Amino acid sequence: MKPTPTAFHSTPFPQEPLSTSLATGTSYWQDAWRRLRNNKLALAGLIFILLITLAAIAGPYFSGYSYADQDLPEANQPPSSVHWFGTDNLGRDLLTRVLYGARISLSIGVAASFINLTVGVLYGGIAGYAGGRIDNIMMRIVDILYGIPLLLYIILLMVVLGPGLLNIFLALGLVYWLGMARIVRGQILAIKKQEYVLAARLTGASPARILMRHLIPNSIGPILITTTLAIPEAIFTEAFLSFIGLGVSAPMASWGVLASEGVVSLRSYPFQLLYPALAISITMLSFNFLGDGLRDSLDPRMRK
Amino acid sequence: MIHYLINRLASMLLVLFVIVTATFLLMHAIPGGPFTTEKNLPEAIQKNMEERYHLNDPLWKQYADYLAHAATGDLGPSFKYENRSVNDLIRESFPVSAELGAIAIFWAVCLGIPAGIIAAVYHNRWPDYIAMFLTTIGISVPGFILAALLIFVFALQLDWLPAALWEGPSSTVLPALALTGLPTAFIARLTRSGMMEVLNQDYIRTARAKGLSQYTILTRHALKNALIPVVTYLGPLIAGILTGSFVIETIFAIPGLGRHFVTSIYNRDYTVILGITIFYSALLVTLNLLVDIAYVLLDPRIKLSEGKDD
Amino acid sequence: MPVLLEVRDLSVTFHTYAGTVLAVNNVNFSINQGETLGIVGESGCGKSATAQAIMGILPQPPAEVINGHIYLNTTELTALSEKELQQIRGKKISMIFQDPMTALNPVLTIGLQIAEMFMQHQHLAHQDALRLAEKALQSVDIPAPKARLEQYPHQLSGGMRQRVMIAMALACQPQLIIADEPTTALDVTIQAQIIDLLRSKNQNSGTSIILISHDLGVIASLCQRVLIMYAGEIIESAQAIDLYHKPAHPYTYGLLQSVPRPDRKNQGLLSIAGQPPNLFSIPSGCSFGPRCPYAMEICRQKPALLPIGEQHFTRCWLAHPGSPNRQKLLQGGLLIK
Amino acid sequence: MNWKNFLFSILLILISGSLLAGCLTAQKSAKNVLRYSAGAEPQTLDPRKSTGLPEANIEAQIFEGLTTIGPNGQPLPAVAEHWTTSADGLHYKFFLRKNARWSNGDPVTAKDFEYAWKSALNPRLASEYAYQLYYLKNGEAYNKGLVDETQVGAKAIDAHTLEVNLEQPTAYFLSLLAFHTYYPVHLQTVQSNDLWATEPKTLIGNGPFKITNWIHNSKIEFTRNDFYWDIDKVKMKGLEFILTESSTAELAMFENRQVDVGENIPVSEYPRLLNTGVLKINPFLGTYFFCFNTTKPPLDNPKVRKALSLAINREALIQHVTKGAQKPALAWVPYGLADAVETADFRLVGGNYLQDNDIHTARRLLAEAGYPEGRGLPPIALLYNTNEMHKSIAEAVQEMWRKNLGISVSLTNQEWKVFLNSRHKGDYQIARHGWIGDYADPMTFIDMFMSDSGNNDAQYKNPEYDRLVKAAKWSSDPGVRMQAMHAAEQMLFDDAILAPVYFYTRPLLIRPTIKGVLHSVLGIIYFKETYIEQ
Repeated sequence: MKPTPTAFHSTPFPQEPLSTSLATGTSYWQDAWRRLRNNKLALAGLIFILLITLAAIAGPYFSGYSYADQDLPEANQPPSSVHWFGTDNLGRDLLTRVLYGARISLSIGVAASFINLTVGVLYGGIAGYAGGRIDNIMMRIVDILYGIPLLLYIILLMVVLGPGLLNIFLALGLVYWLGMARIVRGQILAIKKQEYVLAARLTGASPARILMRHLIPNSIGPILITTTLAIPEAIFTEAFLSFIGLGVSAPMASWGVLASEGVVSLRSYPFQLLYPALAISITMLSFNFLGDGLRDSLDPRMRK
Repeated sequence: MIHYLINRLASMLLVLFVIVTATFLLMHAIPGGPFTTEKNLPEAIQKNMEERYHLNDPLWKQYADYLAHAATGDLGPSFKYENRSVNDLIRESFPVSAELGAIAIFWAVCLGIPAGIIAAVYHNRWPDYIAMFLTTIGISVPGFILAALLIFVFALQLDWLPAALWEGPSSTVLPALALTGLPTAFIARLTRSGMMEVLNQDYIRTARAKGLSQYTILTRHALKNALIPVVTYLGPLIAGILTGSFVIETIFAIPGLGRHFVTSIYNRDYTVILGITIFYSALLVTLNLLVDIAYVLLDPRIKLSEGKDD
Repeated sequence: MPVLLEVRDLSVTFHTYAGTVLAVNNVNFSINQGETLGIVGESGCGKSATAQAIMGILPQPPAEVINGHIYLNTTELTALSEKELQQIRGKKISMIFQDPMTALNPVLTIGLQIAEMFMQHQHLAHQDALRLAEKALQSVDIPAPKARLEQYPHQLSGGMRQRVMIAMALACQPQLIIADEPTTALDVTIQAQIIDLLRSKNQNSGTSIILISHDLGVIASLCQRVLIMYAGEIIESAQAIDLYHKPAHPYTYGLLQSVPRPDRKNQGLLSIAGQPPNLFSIPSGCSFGPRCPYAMEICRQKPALLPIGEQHFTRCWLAHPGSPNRQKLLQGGLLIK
Repeated sequence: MNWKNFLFSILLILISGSLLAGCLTAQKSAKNVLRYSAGAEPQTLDPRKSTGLPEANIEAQIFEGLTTIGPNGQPLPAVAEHWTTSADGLHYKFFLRKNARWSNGDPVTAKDFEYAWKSALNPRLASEYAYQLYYLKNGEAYNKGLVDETQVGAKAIDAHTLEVNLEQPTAYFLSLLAFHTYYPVHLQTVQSNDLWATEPKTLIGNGPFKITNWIHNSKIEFTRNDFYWDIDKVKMKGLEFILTESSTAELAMFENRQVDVGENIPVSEYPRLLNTGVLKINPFLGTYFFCFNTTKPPLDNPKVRKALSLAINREALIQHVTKGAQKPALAWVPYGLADAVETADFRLVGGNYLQDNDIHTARRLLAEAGYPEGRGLPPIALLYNTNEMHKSIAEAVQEMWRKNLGISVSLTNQEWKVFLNSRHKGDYQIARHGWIGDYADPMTFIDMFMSDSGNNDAQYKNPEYDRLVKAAKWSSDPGVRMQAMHAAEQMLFDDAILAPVYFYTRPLLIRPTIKGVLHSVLGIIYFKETYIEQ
């Protein structure tokens, strides 16, 4: 090709329109959301959690039964077109009970993760960052709370407070952050000596800021894993609390209670275990996949 | 370090003391005593029994007597199990729980860490999905349901293994499996998360540039860094799992410490409650100390005994 | 001098959430035995990706070598398996990274990290490898090398760490060292020491060096030949001396202008106007066009790499035989006003 | 050295090894040894001190009293070959068989009985069940430390004759003698060794079996006691009692052939097990009921209480919820107790005091009490201790009250001892309750609601009732006693202090080939004459 002489005329070179996606400078959250969307398992988990939440809120109004309606002659019926999940030992519609149970169990899951993410993360974060004597004292308090038998607290709480959902939250709040505190503290001990923390400290950032902006975000992996794993634990602790008498009063039943009732009749009526257990397991899988997805998308180090 | 250890040991004793005191108060605060029974006892008998077990002493005296005894290592006689000492009870049942727990932890570590590594190396590809799916099942299906299903399949349907009891190696398989699900999942996920962070670090690129094999890179350069959260978790986990799980021990009729502990609370068997609490707490604080020491071994940058450099 | 390494038609893409990026675009170059070659460019221009492609340590995914061949002597590296590449890395080609803090493993001792090289490539036992590691530390002028073996990276200063990196890179007497911004994280006096160290290794043992930097000053102090990269392409390649005296590409000129020089105190620092190119939307013509003060009509078409002197090429229409400015370039480059 | 392969192979060996070992060593019942799932770990095997049913079941194999309980609940001679009774019913003389031996070969003497009873009453032993011996003359006084042991009404006249004096005539004394608190103990051993009951070696008994091994919280192994006087009737070579509280474990072990006999299984499995013929339902002397706290409004109103009691559909409850072939309880004292005429049943003579599911009357009573259709009724809470069965019953009854009376009752559950505490202290409105007879006489039920009874959880105070019960207690004339007790029972229902639900039964999970298991109406299981049909 032989260029024409005019081709060499000087000319302002028009800036080509930049593609919008990066040019506008996507925020941290937009970026995280984009990564999350690309993680199919995490997305599936999120969708399932939204669906089950929706079902828990609206479902009982459409099932046509109440969680307490009994029909003794119809007890222990296997799933059918009338009772999709079958009936329990008092002839109550299992689907309705599972949907109601979702309300309790999901709120307990949310409460447990909230406690973990606030009390546990902050406590562990402060202990790990402060180090030395403060760390020692704070972690010994954790040891003490670990050491005192949980069952004793719970019986006492039950006697003092009686049954009720709020009291479960209280019982969880007392001890449910201990594991998280230990894990966060361990992480922070490990990362606080790294350069970027020292740098932040040299620029005069306050300890609170260093903790919130540098240390905790860099511990996001273990934090999210501990949280997602704390949810099922809390849901089953609730079943145990119900056993002691601190839980929700019968005939209302959580997933944990439904499952522990179902497990007893596993051989004769396996469906009575199957549905609550499936509900729990799929929800837990969803939380875990979502947790993994969040972990991957929120971790500042995973961004390139 | 020596100074730090001495400090820690002193604070461990303090922790134990606080735990014992709190447990003592709690256990006397809750309704019902060791001799609360469905059929109310005649007063004379109630009196005789209280006298025999010194329950009619003022609370502070009972507490002081207990501490004095416990300090000598004698955890006292059980209130419920006639003529049996708490020391005996722990001596008999702890080895059972510990054996079962050790098997479960061994499996959890052997399965969880490799699964976590594989998942991290093949991040967001099929091996990752499969490893995470399998280990997540371990946590999504709670122990008591898992136990029931295992019994149903392996004991009742296939008739390969005993459904319960603690009689020989075959009886350890199902309870250990039921017990190992949760820690396996936890360890796998923490390992995966830690590995993924570490594998993005510059020093891993350096290691690759050095021509090291994938295996050396993973085991020597990555794993140690990735294990801090796992180790943190292992401390309380080991203490908890070695001292036994009430649920699993009950379902499988295993004569372990976990069953004793919960039963003792239901029975209000005061000395047993306190004795096992002391035992468990001592184990826990010791393991937590080991965890903190392990931090230093894993990561030389961590200092525990600091305080002046801040 | 025989050719040591040859890179032919190398193209590398990165797959990201936002789309695919062409990070290295059809790059060709070679380096002879004993030669020192500099690669210069702004961050994101593809110089590090090129280096990592040579080492075969590009993170795959997201990176992908979509085209090209790399030869070391007669071996085609791009055709080797991972296992075979491991025999090359560290042994025949070594790499030094920018940040000696993060590039060294914080939880392993210095000794082990160096000894690993001998264990891996010479199959030595741990103790023997440690003895060699001590020598390696000595050879990069680290005082008290024996004591260092037991230390961890965080116990060393930045300069010391980089010396450790160099000791590690040199351990197996490689034919080629790729130093990717080895001095960027260090202060100036240490920079000079590190460059001196590299130079002495080049001169004493004939090791070829590819020095990657955004800093023309550092390049000038070590390299015989220089490649300038922009938006994934080589836009100019020349003997160092030619490049400094007769820059033939407006971008190179801009870079030279932005180097602080004592003789131009009063003029202040000049910088290149505009932003580095967005790799998602590289202009269809000359990639530097939008920022170029010399832009012409023809720059909307892709320029080829044109010869402008002995071993001197530039990817600019100004150097085209039809360009009115070609003579000026041949005489003194863009430095002539 | 390749760590990867090494670890992997260890793992493989471990998993496959333990699975394989499992297939080979899964233990099944050994030949002619019967495995019985015996409930919780016994708290003590000293018959003088033990209280629970699991303990009683173990002791029933290794000890034997003066009498034993026959298949129909009647007392039969055991260590006592025969006996004489004085006309006033206060004095007994027991003649022990000469061939009764301890498991170490020593003869069982009257002295062993005397010692056992007196030491059980000794305040320093602090036996929880000492009150079971309060029937003996000065038994209570000695236990309270008021008199010395020589005053207690039991005396060995010679090695084989025991003289017994009672505080008051006790018609059911002979069946009491089969109870474990009245078992003998081996005097020399017990006197010299406080820990005798904790070790199989020193745990010397006089029953058909002896303990050879006791793995705490796991199992107790027995073999035949060759010195037992009636050894010819003992067919099993040995027994193994498996100690577990878990009903699911028990069932799984039964179905996996790890145990042969059990009693504690999930109710939901009853229909299936009844169908396959491995579940038998035996009568059990107990009443399941809801106890009203007669001091707490609105339950201080007998009409409200009665309405609640009438509005329970017991038939439906038994058919669909409890499923254990229980009999609906429309009175207080269960079936299976003799009336004045030995062949007549106290319950059949007394008849029913209620009609099941009498909604019509219930509604009327509620309206009369001032709460028509349940309107204006203060809130009522039903308290139960945590247990699947109690919960289901409570839920079902709650629903019946809601449907039949329009009353909404809330449910509260509590951990066992907290629950006992609340119930004993009267800190409840309606509480789930169950009462199991200690001995085979209606009195074991009737005296519970005396004003000063420690078990009067209903807080019931009725002097007339107390008078009737005392009259029955002080009389040795069966006619007088029974009449007084019928009248007292009538009074309980006039005042409606409780809502009986059903009379207990006791399930027995047993392989069809196993015969000769005696399951007494008091719930105690005897394997003495058990054998396995080939």
